[in-house]
Amino acid sequence: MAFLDHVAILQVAVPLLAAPLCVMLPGRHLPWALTLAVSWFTLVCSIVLLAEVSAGGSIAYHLGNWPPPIGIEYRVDAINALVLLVVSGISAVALPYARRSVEHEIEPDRHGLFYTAYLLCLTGLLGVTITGDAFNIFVFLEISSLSTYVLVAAGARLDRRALSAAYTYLVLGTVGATFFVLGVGLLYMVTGTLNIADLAERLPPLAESRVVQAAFAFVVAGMGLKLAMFPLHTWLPNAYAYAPSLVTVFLAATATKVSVYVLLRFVYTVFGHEFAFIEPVLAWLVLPLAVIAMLAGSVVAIHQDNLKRMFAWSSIAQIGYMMLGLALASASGLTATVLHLFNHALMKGALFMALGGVMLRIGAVSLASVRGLASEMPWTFAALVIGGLSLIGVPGTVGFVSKWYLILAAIEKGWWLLALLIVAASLLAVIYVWKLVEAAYLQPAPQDRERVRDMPPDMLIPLWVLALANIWFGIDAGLTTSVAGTVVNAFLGGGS
Amino acid sequence: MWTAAAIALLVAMVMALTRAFLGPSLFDRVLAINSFGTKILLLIGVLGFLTERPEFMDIALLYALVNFIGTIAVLKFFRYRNLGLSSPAAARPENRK
Amino acid sequence: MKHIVGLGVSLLAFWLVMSGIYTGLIISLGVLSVLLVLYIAHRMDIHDHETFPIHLTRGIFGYWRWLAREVFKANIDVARIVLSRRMRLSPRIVRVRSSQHTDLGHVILANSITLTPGTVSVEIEGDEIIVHALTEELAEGVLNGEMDRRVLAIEAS
Amino acid sequence: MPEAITEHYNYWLVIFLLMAGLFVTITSGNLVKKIVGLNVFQTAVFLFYISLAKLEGGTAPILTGEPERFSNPLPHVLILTAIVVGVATTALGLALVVRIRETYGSIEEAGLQEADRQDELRAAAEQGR
Amino acid sequence: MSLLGHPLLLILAIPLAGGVLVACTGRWPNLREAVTLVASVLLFLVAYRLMEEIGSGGRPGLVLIEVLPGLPIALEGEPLGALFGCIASGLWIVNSLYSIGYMRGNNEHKQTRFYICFTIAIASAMGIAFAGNMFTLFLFYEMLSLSTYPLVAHKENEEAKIGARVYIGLLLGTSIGFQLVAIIWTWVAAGTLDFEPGGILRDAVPPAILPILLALYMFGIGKAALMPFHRWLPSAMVAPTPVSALLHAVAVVKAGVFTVLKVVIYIFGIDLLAETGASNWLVWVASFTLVTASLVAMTKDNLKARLAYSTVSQLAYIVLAAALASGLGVLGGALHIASHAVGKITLFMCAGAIYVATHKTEISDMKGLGRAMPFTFGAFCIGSLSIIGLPPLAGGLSKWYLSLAAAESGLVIAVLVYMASALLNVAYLMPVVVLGFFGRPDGAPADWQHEPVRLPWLCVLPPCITAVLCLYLFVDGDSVIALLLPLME
Amino acid sequence: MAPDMVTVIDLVLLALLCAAAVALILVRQLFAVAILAGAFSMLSAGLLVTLDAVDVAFTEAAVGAGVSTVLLLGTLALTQRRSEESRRRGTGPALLAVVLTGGALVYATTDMPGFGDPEAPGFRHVVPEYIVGSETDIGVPNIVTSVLASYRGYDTLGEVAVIFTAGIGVLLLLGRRREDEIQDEARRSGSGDEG
Amino acid sequence: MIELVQDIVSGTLLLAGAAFVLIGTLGLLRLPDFYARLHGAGITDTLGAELMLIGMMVQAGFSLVTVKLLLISLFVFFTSPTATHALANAARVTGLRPALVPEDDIETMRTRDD
Amino acid sequence: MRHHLVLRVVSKLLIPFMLLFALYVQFHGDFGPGGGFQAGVIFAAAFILYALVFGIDHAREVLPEHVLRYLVPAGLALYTLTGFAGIALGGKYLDYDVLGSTPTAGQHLGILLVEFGVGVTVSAVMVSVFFTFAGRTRDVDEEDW
Repeated sequence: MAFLDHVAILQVAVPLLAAPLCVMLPGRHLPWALTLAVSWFTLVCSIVLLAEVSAGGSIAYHLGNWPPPIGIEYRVDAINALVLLVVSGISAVALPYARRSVEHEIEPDRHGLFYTAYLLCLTGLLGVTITGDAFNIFVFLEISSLSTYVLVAAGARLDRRALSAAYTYLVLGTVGATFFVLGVGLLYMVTGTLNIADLAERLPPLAESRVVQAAFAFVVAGMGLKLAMFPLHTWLPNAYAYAPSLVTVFLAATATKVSVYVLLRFVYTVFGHEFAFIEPVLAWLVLPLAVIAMLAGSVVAIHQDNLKRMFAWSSIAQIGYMMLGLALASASGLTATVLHLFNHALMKGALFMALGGVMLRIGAVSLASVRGLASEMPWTFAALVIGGLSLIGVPGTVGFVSKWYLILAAIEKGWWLLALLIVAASLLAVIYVWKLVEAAYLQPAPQDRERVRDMPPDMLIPLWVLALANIWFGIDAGLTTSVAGTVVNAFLGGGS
Repeated sequence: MWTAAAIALLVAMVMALTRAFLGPSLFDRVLAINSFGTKILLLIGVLGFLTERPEFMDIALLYALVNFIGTIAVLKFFRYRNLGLSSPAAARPENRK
Repeated sequence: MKHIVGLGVSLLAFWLVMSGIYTGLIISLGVLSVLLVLYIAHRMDIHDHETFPIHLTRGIFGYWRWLAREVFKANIDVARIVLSRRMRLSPRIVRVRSSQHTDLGHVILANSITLTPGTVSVEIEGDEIIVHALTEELAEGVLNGEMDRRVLAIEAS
Repeated sequence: MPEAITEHYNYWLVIFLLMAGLFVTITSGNLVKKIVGLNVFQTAVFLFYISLAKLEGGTAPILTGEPERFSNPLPHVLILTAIVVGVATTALGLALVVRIRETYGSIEEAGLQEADRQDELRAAAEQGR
Repeated sequence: MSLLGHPLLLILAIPLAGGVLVACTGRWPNLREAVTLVASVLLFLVAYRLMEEIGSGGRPGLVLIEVLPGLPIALEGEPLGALFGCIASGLWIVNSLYSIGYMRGNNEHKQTRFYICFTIAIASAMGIAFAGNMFTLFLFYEMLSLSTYPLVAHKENEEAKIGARVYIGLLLGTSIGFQLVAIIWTWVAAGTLDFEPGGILRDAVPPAILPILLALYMFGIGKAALMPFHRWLPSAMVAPTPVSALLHAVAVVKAGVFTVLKVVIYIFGIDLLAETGASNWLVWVASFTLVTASLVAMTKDNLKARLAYSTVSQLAYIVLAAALASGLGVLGGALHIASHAVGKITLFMCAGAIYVATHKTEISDMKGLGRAMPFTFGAFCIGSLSIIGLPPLAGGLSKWYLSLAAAESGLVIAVLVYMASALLNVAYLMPVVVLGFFGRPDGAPADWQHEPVRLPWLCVLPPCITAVLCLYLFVDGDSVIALLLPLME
Repeated sequence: MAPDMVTVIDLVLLALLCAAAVALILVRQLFAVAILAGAFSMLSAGLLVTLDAVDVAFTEAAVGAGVSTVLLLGTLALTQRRSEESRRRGTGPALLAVVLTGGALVYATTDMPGFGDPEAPGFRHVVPEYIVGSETDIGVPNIVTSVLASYRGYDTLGEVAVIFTAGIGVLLLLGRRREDEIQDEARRSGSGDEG
Repeated sequence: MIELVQDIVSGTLLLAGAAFVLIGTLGLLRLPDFYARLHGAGITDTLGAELMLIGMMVQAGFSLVTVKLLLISLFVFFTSPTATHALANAARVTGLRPALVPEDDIETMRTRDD
Repeated sequence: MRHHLVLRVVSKLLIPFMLLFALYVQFHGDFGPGGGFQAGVIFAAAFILYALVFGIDHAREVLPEHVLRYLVPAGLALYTLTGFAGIALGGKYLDYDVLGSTPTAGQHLGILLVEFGVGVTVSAVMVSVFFTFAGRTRDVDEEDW
């Protein structure tokens, strides 16, 4: 069947086609409907892809029918199928939610453009994830990044700080992307190829090459900027805090994940963990930074008053978890990273969606403004609490599953201190989540705030889909762990 | 011969760039850059002959055509403090339809 | 109409000499391109006598020959000044009468003045062109009205 | 010249360029200048790519019918794409700067930070009541 | 037996379903409370049947779902759990009755939330009681902490907020900070987390490491309130009294010491601990906690605070018993869970009744109150005596076995501590009774001296029931011991 | 002889580029920055020609001369001309980052194939197939075009998407007239929001 | 033979053009003020560039390149004075004063009704 | 006032040639340097020149905003659809071989189409970016100058 033959490319090409169509559509509802349809379509595609590759095989699609090292190739294996699922899934869930939120936050005459930018962002993220070509990653990364800057800046209607946040993001993001290109260029210089699989084949004999080492450094630095690895995270808090709600939901859940994926791909597929110089870099650079991110991100989050900022800082900490798993370079560590990729998307998606609902109702998301709101918006806050618990890593939520593997990885290595630090970071999460819980549930509502209703059902349902997913995948982690297992086997088992 | 021409052009470019750095007024800089563009154009032509590739002429042609757009933008910039508003031509009643 | 045909012909010629590839596809694309450009030019309303001064073709070459000589002479003068150890300048602003009847005429004159080194037209004000000249002699060169006459001549033709 | 220099001088100068661009990007306090610095930085990377495509005695990769040695066309293609990306980024960055200037009244980073801080304080004060 | 009818599933499903129903019927208080009561009775019946089945040697098991490869959520019945489950569910009935009286009597707000959380807490306690592996236990342990948080913070004032903050902070902190690490370590070392008689750590961990691991567990089980992580218990006193009863008697602290026993018996294995002496240090810590908490209790004038420290001290009894690493100790500990539960719930319900009736919290204000509230103070007296360990009350039985275990272990310190603490118990509990009945109120005469004390009968009846239970547990002690005997092997 | 001259040109242009970059660091006047950026673009176009990248040079020339200077000036017209920066912030860490970057690259160069080295892997792998294929598979003399539009046509699709994104972005950011925005602002703050 | 003539002619033109370019740029560098420098730049643009272009044309013979060079020279011929004029005009509008110009001339400039 | 007479006249002369040059670059990308992107930029540059000299309002009349609104996405859509045409005709995405009677012819057609798509989008985007920048008026603060 044609669909199945071409599902890999349809995944990206359909949103890419939809973007120009979307900008031509009039009104507010048509662009939204198109975006919704496309998101669901991509979700179907990614489910099909995941089903096909979950046995451990991979799907290759040769664009333009040119064989791989000559042309660009799409190659799907377990890890990017999972990331595709995250991206398209979050998008598919977020869009029903989006309609009201966007109506509230974006100027009425800009919806077509806004959704176009959103579609482009989706395209970019999917394209980065699915491609098997190093330079193609850059191109789609830039599609997603540019649209992200725009989307973040679209929050300026509510808070002008969105503009300066978008600007900072633009500068740092571009520097990051350029670093990445530089790294890819160095790799090309010594191998003559851009195809990831081909690169992986041609690199091992060059393990001693300084060019390869420098390339590694640039790829890590570039992606580190894109994924907000400490200390390159400075763009993230404001960008997430002042972006429109839909954008925060989508970005927080997907954008950094895709960058983490790219980093994983480069460290473990392209370079391969057996490269002698990688181990010390991971152990002495990435790992400490990840730990600092974990702790510092949480500590700063505790001191935030703006809830979106609080959870943005928490994202930095959570990225620390992912990087930590990556740096541990063991089966459990990688499992933790892969799981957390997925799980963190669920948590942050739910959290920011709930905050978007608060934004919709009371127009602010500070600790002070949500006082006593839980009784007025019980469903929203219940979901918020579930997300928060997941962030802490309470058993029965997804957060627990990833934390489990992370601590497992630390203990397996016998690194006690590390295990304790991981635990300490989750305890810090308890503090900031509890600040929110106390404010919402135990504080009296400010006098001057009118009573509000809970979110409308078309926003609540997506929120609860994510909230329940947080619990579902926390109780039945079979699907995610088996995918993670396949990934880890591919990364660590018997070389590339 | 080509070499000599190329060297002369390079020297001229250095001098023009010096003027662009020195200023002192903005117009001096613009003038230097404008003249610099002409030199690049010539250099590209000379390079085309040096390497025996005629394709380079298209680039030179491009410069000949578009190089002065920047200068005109400068003019508009200074004259109207805006690139779009109240163009001189639009200001002429007879030109307005 | 005359102008647009003239423009079309010259554009087509431009395409043909530039192209160097004479397959059916490219030439037909060329024709299409020319038509597109003509359409845009029409919309831009720039296909009047100023756009393609077809009516001037007769006199213009003669004028150019003269102008080239003038330019050459002026160049030598200015070059000498630039190369002299002490640059003896006496820069001045002069107003040159421009007796042309059309905008195009004014422009030809102004650009000719600018083309001759040592004099730069700074502004066209009514029937006068304000000119910055490097030295008195160079200023004389434009003030004597010779250029004005010649431009008038081709304009009239 | 020693071989090490003849073989790499091109790269080294490009690297210097790259560093200069990066330096401007990071340290400049002016938003427009930052964007220009970014441009320089990117241009340097482009030149780096093109340098590695150069073939000694090679020529532009356009077939002329005669057997010739061509410089590597692939980096050219990549850089074409990258230049477009660069232009797009610049346009977007400048648009942002314009908006920032309109809403903040300043295009200096220091001024921006100060304004952001003020915003924060005001928000805190509003919610504190 | 179909899965749906499986008693182990029912034991979770009944309270949870009760919670949902309570949520749905929240608008009609009578219906809502009826639902609570029905659920509690049903639950007790199921738990009792389970206990009978287990008592006759059955070991029902049920795997709900496999969360991670090799890590299922599994339920399994065994004697200790059956006892705990039975006590908790039984006391839930009493406590429900009492709650109705207390909450109505005090006109508390957000009662529906209260009942929902209560049912979830009970479900969690049941999950803990019948957990088939450490992972499942941990899951329900955390669920219990979280579901009781809203109960502790029920009053929503500044004091409640701070108390609840300490409560959740310490419980989550210790469980994630130590217990989780210990669990994962165990998993890494042993490759399983199933509860197995005789433990799973033998040969899996070098003996030198065992004390560390044990420490992680013991301090990780914050609900057992081992010093220095006992602070949450007094803090949680801000909660309404039924909640305190729930915390101290029904679910929370019992879950803590229950977990301690579970870990000692099924993870480490009594024999392993005894052979390696890995738990020797714990004897000291538990003893210290025991004595110190008792001394602190004596200094407290607030009745609930005094009871809270008493609980800390009584919990240390059980931890100490576990630290003795002997069959007798385990038996005594298990018995003490039961006896302390009924004893302490009596005391708390009495304290609550006093509060509802007079809004008095300080012991010094209660002089002579016993004469106005004879039933309440009578129940209080019986409860106190049981806690102190006087036969023929439940506490006498459990303390007997505890002392036996201490003597058998040959650890002089343990013997001394048990003896001293009995005296201390007397010293901090009896004055309440004595003052209540014989004290002469000082200062301005209080209301209750003029008019009869008005108290909902639902606040009076439950403490009396539990007081009777104290007696019953001693009388029928043999059947309980029979149930628990398999633990000693 | 000829290649040597090209090398000299290459070197001089590069040196000029570096000089321009240094000047960029020093200049405060934004207008001068714009002008320097123009010079920079021209120089790099020239350099690209010497490096045989005609297509790239063409692009750089078109962009530099036709669009970016105008855009920069447009921005300045809408903002301000003078950079007010009085002091540089955080020069220390910045310098460190810059030096690290440069250092990593220089470190890499010591192991790189030489400039113009025909033995570099880039010339051995994949590219020969483009050179042959451009004639046989595609029939287009300009290899860059055949790689751009066909072999790696998908990258180019992405490139178009990027430029499209920029267009959308600029429209979204600046597309409304200022007056509309002010009105919108007034309306929002006036009527407030309801859910 | 023809080639030799071609070489000589084109070489001469080229070198002459290059010389003018150099002189013009020297003027750009040496001349004292902006308006004076305009003239220096003018040399480069006109004689220098055109001569070099013609030199190249001669070298290229009758070919596509010549045509393109011819077009280049035409466009330069049109655009460079325009650009110079535009620049001078901009400078004047902004009020940049020429140096060394007699007072009354400056007055002329001032009295513009702008 | 007749400022910029010179500019006006010279621009009128140049603009058609610039436009045609852009189209030349567009369609000769196969043979020499250039292609859709460069053509698009040059095409846009011609428009920018027109707008600079004759005013943005005139330029908007020539290329109305609603047309631009469709041109911006049209090129990208054309490119993407060319890719889908490959699928529709039985090949892979962006497979040009199947577009024509012979692979080479198909390649030619495909390249022509996609380059045209690039050109359209690039020029439309550049023009619209310029329009948005230049069309945004600002109250000029005198202190800025």
